Amino acid sequence: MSIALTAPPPSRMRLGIRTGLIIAVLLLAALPILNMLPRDSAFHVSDFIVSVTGKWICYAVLALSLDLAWGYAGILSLGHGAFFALGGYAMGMHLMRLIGPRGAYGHPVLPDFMVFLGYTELPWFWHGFQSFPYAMLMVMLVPGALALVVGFLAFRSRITGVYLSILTQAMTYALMLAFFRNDMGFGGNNGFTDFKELLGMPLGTPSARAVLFYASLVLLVGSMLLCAALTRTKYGRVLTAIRDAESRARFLGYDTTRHKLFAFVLSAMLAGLAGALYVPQVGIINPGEFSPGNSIEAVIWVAVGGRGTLVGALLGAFSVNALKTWLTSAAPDLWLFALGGLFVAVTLFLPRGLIGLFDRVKKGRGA
Amino acid sequence: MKGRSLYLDGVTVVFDGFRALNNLSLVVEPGELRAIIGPNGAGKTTMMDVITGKTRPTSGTVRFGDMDLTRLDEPTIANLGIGRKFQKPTVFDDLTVFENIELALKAPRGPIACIKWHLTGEAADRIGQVMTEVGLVERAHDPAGILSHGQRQWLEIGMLLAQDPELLLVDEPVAGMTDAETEHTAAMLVGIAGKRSVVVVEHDLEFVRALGRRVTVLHEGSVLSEGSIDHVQNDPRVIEVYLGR
Amino acid sequence: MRFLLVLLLLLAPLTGRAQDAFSDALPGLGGGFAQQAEATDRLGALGDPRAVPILRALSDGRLLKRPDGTLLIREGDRVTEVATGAAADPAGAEPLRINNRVRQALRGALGRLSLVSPDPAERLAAAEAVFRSRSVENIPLLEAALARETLSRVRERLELALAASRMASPDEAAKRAGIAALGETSSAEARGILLEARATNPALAGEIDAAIASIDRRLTIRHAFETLFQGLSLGSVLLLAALGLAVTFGVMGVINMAHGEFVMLGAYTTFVMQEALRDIPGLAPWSLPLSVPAAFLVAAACGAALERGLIRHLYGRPLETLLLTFGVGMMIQQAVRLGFGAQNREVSSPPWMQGTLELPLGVMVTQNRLWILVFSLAVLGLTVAAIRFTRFGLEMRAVTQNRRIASAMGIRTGRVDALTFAFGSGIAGIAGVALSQIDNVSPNLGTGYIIDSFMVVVFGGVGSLAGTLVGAMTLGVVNKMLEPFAGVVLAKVFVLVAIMFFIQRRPRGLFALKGRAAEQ
Amino acid sequence: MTRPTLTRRAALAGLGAALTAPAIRPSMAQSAPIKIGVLHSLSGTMAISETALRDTVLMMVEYQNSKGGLLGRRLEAVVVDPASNWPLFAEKARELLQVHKVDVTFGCWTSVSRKSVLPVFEELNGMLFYPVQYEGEEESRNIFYTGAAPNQQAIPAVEYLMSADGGGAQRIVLLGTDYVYPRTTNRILRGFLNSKGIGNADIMEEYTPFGHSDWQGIVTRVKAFANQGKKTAIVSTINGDANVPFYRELGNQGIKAEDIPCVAFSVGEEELAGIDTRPLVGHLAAWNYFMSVQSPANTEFKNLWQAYIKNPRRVTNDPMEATYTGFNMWAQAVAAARTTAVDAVRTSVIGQEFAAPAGYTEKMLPNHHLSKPVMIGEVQADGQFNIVWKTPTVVPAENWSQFIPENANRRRG
Repeated sequence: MSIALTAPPPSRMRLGIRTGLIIAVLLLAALPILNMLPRDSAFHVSDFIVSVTGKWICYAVLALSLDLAWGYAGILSLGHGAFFALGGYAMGMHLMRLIGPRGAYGHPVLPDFMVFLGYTELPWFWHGFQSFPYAMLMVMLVPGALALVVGFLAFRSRITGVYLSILTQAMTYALMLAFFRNDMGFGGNNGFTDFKELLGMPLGTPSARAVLFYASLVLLVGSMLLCAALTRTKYGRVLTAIRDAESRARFLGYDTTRHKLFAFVLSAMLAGLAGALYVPQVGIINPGEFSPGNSIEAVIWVAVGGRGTLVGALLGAFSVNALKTWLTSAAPDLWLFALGGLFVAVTLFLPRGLIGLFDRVKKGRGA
Repeated sequence: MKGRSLYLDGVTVVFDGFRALNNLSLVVEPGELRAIIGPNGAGKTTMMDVITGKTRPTSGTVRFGDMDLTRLDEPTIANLGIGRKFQKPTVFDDLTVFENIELALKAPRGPIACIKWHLTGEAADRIGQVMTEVGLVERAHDPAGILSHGQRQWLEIGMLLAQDPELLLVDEPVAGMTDAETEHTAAMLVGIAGKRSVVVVEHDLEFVRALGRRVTVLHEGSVLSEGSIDHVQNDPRVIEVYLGR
Repeated sequence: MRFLLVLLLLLAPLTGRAQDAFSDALPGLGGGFAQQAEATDRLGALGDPRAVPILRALSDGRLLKRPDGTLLIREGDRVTEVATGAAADPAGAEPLRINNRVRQALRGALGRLSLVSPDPAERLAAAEAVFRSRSVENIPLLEAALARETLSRVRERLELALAASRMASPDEAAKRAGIAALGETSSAEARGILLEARATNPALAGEIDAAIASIDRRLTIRHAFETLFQGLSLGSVLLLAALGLAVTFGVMGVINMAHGEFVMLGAYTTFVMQEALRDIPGLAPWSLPLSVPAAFLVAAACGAALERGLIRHLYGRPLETLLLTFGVGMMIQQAVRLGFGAQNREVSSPPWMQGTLELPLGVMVTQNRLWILVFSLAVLGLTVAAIRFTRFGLEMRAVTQNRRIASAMGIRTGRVDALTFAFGSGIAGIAGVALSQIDNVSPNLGTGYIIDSFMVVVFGGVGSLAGTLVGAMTLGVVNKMLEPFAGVVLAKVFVLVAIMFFIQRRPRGLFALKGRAAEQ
Repeated sequence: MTRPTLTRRAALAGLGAALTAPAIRPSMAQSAPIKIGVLHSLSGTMAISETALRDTVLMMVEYQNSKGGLLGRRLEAVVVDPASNWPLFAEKARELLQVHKVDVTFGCWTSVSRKSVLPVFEELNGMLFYPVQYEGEEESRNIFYTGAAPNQQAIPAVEYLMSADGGGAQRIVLLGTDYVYPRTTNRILRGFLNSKGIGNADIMEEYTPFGHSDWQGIVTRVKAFANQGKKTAIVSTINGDANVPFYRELGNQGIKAEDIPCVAFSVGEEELAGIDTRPLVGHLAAWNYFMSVQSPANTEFKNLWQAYIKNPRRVTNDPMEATYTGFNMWAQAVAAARTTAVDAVRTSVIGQEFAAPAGYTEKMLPNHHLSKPVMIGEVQADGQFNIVWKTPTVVPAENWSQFIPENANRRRG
């Protein structure tokens, strides 16, 4: 009987991953410090590396949130970029309000784009965004609410698999078209740029970069811990059960709509937070972030890393984006072949992603 | 335990003009073990779908005690105490045997409740008990995906037991089992009945005979004959349906 | 300038008095835009048919001017002097350029001059031109032309032109006749003329308003039909784009994100065919029709290669296929970009696909859109026929319904899969031929259609070609009906949101397969 | 040696890539080349327009090197692909400036890409030459704008349409792609038209999304708007890909230039190369350069281009000319300053004059914009433009339009 009472012992593999993760986080945390070193030092890390890594961290959180929805709950959302972008827009609105009279036209309240488009007063939905706590609330609430509505309608109607993917794709596509309209009051194609400060800290300085970098890193570690803890509870197992045999789970008495909705909304909120930290780091948010291609790319990061493992999502987000950054400079005409080829190769030969590859190699050695 | 009876009256299900169930009426008393037999397409699985909320009847009443099942969805019906075992064993392949049974264990089913849930000694004992009952203690930490066909059938029955239902719907439980396993299963179902109501759908007449209880024969969506196994086996209409073509 | 005068003086004795005015006007054609326009007007007013080839030449850019001011005319390889008709050396001569003002004058003058042309098509065009240029001086010309004219369609146009010209007349009665005649039409141009006249003729306001109201009644009906046509036309484009997907996704369950790239390949095939056949006199006009089978084959071959090479390893894993084909799409797009350049490629339209066709009630439909509508229905018909009535279609349906049994019956399922996928891809290629007539032929061509195509298939009901047809047409018409109120972007957003809600209500689309089979 | 587990290595892989990147940093040799950043999209939606500009910069680098480089140093182009993705533009700009340490950058097409890189160039004190006509309302010490400001394109074009030669238009249709350049331009134009006595009832304004391909409804509405008894003209700020289906629809619905002329601000030779122009003869475009300009400088430019690209079908257009002019002005400024240091070159560029292919001597003004001629061309059957009007002299750029009332209380400096 004792064998049944204990939970399974953590495998060596898991321990390995944990150590690896801790080292990776420590190394990441060291980057801004190395950036402060004198330029001629061998360990100096350029601003470019810090800022680009900060961006990847946000992508990694997006990948993580997607892995929670797809890898665990089986919801392949091709519209996760929309939640990311909505979080980004909420943060962007806050940053725009903070510009205040420092805009080109010196208007005390209206952002520049509203001035030259002839707005006379702030649209109602812009009110409140001057407050940081309110903006942060919106960063999570807006994507969460959208996920709640779309998820509720879809899950209640038992829309799953491919249909759900197409539906979420249509969602982000419709949002993209809508946000491209200048009449929406979100700056149209140009979106928001020219941010000045955040929490009293002028943007575009090394210290602001470091602060945002650490904030992203904290978000990443926090989300990782949250997702890991969540997936280790019975709830995580219920999600896996729903993913593998949803109707069986229903006959066991699990209201799968509620369970999926919970995961989907949580995932959307995480994506929104990632977007919110992304925007001040890249300095721009525009409707291009809603483009369906972006969401598919995010799915591909997870697939490349290995889905349903959390660590795989991080691995995928970092490796694919690093590759992209490198290749768009090293082979500007050919990088699409390399990236496209990678996606093909991974789906064909590594159904469990890079994580699966390491697993296989390890098993091969052990045998 | 105050039992509730299952009550189907005049249930009709139409798919695209095809009548899968045709004015079907059936009563299963608390604690009863009822076998249901019938040729392919007689409407056995559709009947289970209607009871468990998967399919909405075109007309007719389905009641469990005083609850109208036609208005409820699958999870609510399951939580009322109606458990179902599928024809093709469906268990959660990526989870271990232990975890499969843990999920089935009677407990609050909401997301927050699941997050807060932790394995108490009592629960672990209960899971151990169920695993013993279905003979899968040794495989407790193996993923269900690597079990043999028979073991998966057992696991699913174990999950049903862990659910602690008032009414069990069992669809072809012995398909693909050896004779010994079949006998064991029959004995177990008989043991379960009494405490709970059990409805077994089966092709295997020997197995039904081994159960030795009341039998209902379905044909083209309605009840053709009902009574003891000997009674139905000698019913000319049943002979006609089974042998006449 | 002095030289010109000398030239004119020299020429004068050779020609009669009537020709004096003609010859006097000619040099103006070589002047500035304002002079050109004036000279054209004068030549038109003279009514001398000799002016026709000269004005045509000016309009087509075949009128040349030597540095010394001599005007030359080019007819094919022959270059002659305008004034003398003698052969001339074009060396050093530059073609005369014109602007819109001159073009407007040319149209009026040529119209007036060709009202007496023996060619009915020319007379029709002339009537149209005179209608647009409308001046009082045209009235006698038009009346004379009407007296001679026997063809009813030309008469109709002439009467309209006469009515329009009368509006410019100072004579009240003539104006009244003009108003009455214009009020009978369903022409938006006539309405414009009336509105213009209303401002200058307060006395006739009542009659003009009545005439406008009468036109408006007909215009409303006409616009309704035009909106319907435009909706169906948009629907036909969606149908073409989605049809291939309805086969690969609807029948096989393969999500092909590279579908748009197959459409793009079809469009590029059209371009290549056009270039390859450009110098073959007998075939050049047929390059577009010939592109249809060519595009089918190219896209089908790529489709077959994709299926055999990659997709078949992923059956039963539709989501992985989605990712894989997304990667393949990226590569195809970049390959085309490197091979053909990132710029748009020009695919010209054959004459029978240009211009507008007037249907009863004055409903105007553009020829290319009409052809594409017809073409899309034909492609749908052929697709349905291929699936219903051929051996391949039978095998395809068998494999879709039950792979194992089909295989047991000796159907080579792998071959059927490849053929089915090639077939769907080929249809996408055909769609590309049609899209080359209305959209850019660029590497990005397919990207714009992929999501719409998926929406059409899902909305119509997966696995149902009838659903795809109805879905595409519904979306097209609804979109066009919303457009005037909501604007282009919001109309599209509304349609997308409506589809999302519709899918919630009916997850399996308009033409859903019901019953047990659909539950799996 | 303790062998790290593979999984640990896996977790480090992404990071490793990040850490090795600085190793690419070049070592500065004595005669290190002058680095020219090229920041144009080579993939995605904007590749269609921007690849030609990449080629133009590469051509100029090659040409300058054939003349012995600059300051005795060779020029070296660093090409990156920002893939029509705006945040990627900012990332690539930072990479060009910090990793590749470029001396000057030529790049961007869309306003949003410029807005995206602007803070990066300002933060890192880089220098960007932006070669495309735009909406104005911007000024940066790190950007030089070699395309037109609205007063160098839009307003002269509309004035022409209203003149006798242009047809004397009294009603104007403003069609545009829904983004900031058309929106701002049309706002400026509306102010201008109102000041000329054309009321809002005679102005129709409509916007479409990027890549819009179904123009049936809009063209029908334009026709209806035009048939109200006043001469009507279209002013198009339709961008990129959407033009081909738009012009096809215009031709097919029989809208002739004589009846409703359409003047475009974003359609040049490159765009016309994808269209059969025969039905469009007489429609107009306003630019500061046309390939058909007759001038020795243009002949030299076109010869250089053909020698480089070796494809007789490839045309030149206004943004290419602006890139060419900008490059030459930068080269002159470097030669004059005897350094490539950004601050020195910035002061030295201002006031530089160059005999541009447009046939005029253009000058870099203190507001970082050029003085340029304005030309109006009519589309010809061969895909070229026939120049029907041009300003007698160059027009200095006004990047802050007088027709936007808010500019009156704009903060200066």
